[in-house]
Amino acid sequence: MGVFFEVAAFLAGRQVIDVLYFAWVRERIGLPRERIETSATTVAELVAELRAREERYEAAFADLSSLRVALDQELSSFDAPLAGVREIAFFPPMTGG
Amino acid sequence: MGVFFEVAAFLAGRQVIDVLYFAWVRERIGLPRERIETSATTVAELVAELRAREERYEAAFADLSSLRVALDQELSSFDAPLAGVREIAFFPPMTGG
Amino acid sequence: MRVAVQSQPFDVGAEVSGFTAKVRGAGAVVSFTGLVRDEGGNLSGMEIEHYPGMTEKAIRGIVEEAVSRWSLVDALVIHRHGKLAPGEAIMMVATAAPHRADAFAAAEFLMDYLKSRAPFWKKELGVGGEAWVAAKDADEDALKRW
Amino acid sequence: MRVAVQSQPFDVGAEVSGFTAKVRGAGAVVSFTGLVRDEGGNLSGMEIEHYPGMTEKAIRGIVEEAVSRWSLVDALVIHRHGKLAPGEAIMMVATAAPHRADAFAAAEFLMDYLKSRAPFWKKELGVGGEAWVAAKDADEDALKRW
Repeated sequence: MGVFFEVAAFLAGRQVIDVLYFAWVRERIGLPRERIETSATTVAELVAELRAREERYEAAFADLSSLRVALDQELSSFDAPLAGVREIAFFPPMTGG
Repeated sequence: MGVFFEVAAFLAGRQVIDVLYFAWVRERIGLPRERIETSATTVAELVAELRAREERYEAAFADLSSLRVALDQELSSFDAPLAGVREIAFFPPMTGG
Repeated sequence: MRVAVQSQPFDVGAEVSGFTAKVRGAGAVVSFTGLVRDEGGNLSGMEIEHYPGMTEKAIRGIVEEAVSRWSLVDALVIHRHGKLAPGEAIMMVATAAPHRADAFAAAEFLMDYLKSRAPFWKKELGVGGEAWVAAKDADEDALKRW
Repeated sequence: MRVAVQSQPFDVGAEVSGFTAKVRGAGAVVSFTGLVRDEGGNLSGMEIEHYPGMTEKAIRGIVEEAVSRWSLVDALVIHRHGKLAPGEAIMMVATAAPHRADAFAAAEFLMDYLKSRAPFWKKELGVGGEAWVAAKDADEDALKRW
């Protein structure tokens, strides 16, 4: 996709974001990461956009209370703005330790 | 001293006890243990008897709140009875760990 | 303050020895090790997924928070990812402090936060199939005491 | 449930390894090690007196109490007596449990009770002389939480 793609998206009022999925979110969607172009301004808007795409996204995002989100590798919330964000990750509550 | 000594003490209404001292109690009294014959019926009575003996005992037992006592290797209290006790130990509050 | 996120096994005893040997001035060292349970033979192993890039950053943030709250001489976190067999060490933390209360509190704090705030996900590989480990309410509640 | 009271040094890492290797079914192992501090170079060592006979009995009683309160797979206590140099391990406890809360609580309980209820007395050997370590009110107070 590269720089040309990103510049074109920016000029169209859209942004390019790397979207990462982990654990059962990754399994339901069927891929670990994808690059998408979006005009969503918040995480919630991006989620709505993804859910409208295909059944597997609808299945993954059906219950937001069982999901966590990180923006550029920092835990965040679903009402956070997306401006300037390069990488967003969706995953279930963490179970380390 | 042996069995004869103990039997004689018992017949006289007295008992023979091993008295042990640890840490600064041992240092003040100047010996780690001694066997004594006593007619004291409680720890407190035994302490009074010892304090009356010599200055070094008086120095060791001056402040009972800074002392602990064990009867037959179990922590006890100064008002505990001595009947049947074979070994009594006096020491400062413990500082293990 | 060493943080290691790795797929390779580690030697708990050697890590505790090495950590303890270099904590000049500490009077107390606490270590915690998390092991893969075998659940009475029903578990054949565990697979741990993580978020490369975010994981070390998140753990470093948790360690820095511990250092700011307690008087620590040193701290160590090692966490594995990938496949593990029953009995293997999943992770460990170690803390060193002048006094025991700080070493214990910091180790428990690190564990509580690693459990719920570092991006790891455990999947149990069982005799009857595999299943993602669900987060426990108790683990989230444990954060409230700090 | 091993209890050792000894004058010989012990290898903390080897003890943690050995303990961890044989705790089948445990998910959590906690260890605590107490070290002789050097107090900024003012301490040349420590001498620990104990009450032979009562010491092991008292420690066993404390371990049994811990076993009755928490779900433990195993516990270990090693405590030295005699002369120790700065940096040397004075003692250690280790606990193993299915879950971390029990392992941590039992280790802290063992430490609190060993500190104030096992018949050991520490004497600091300093540059300017020697002095018996005084018991701290905080250590006695620590018992009240259990």
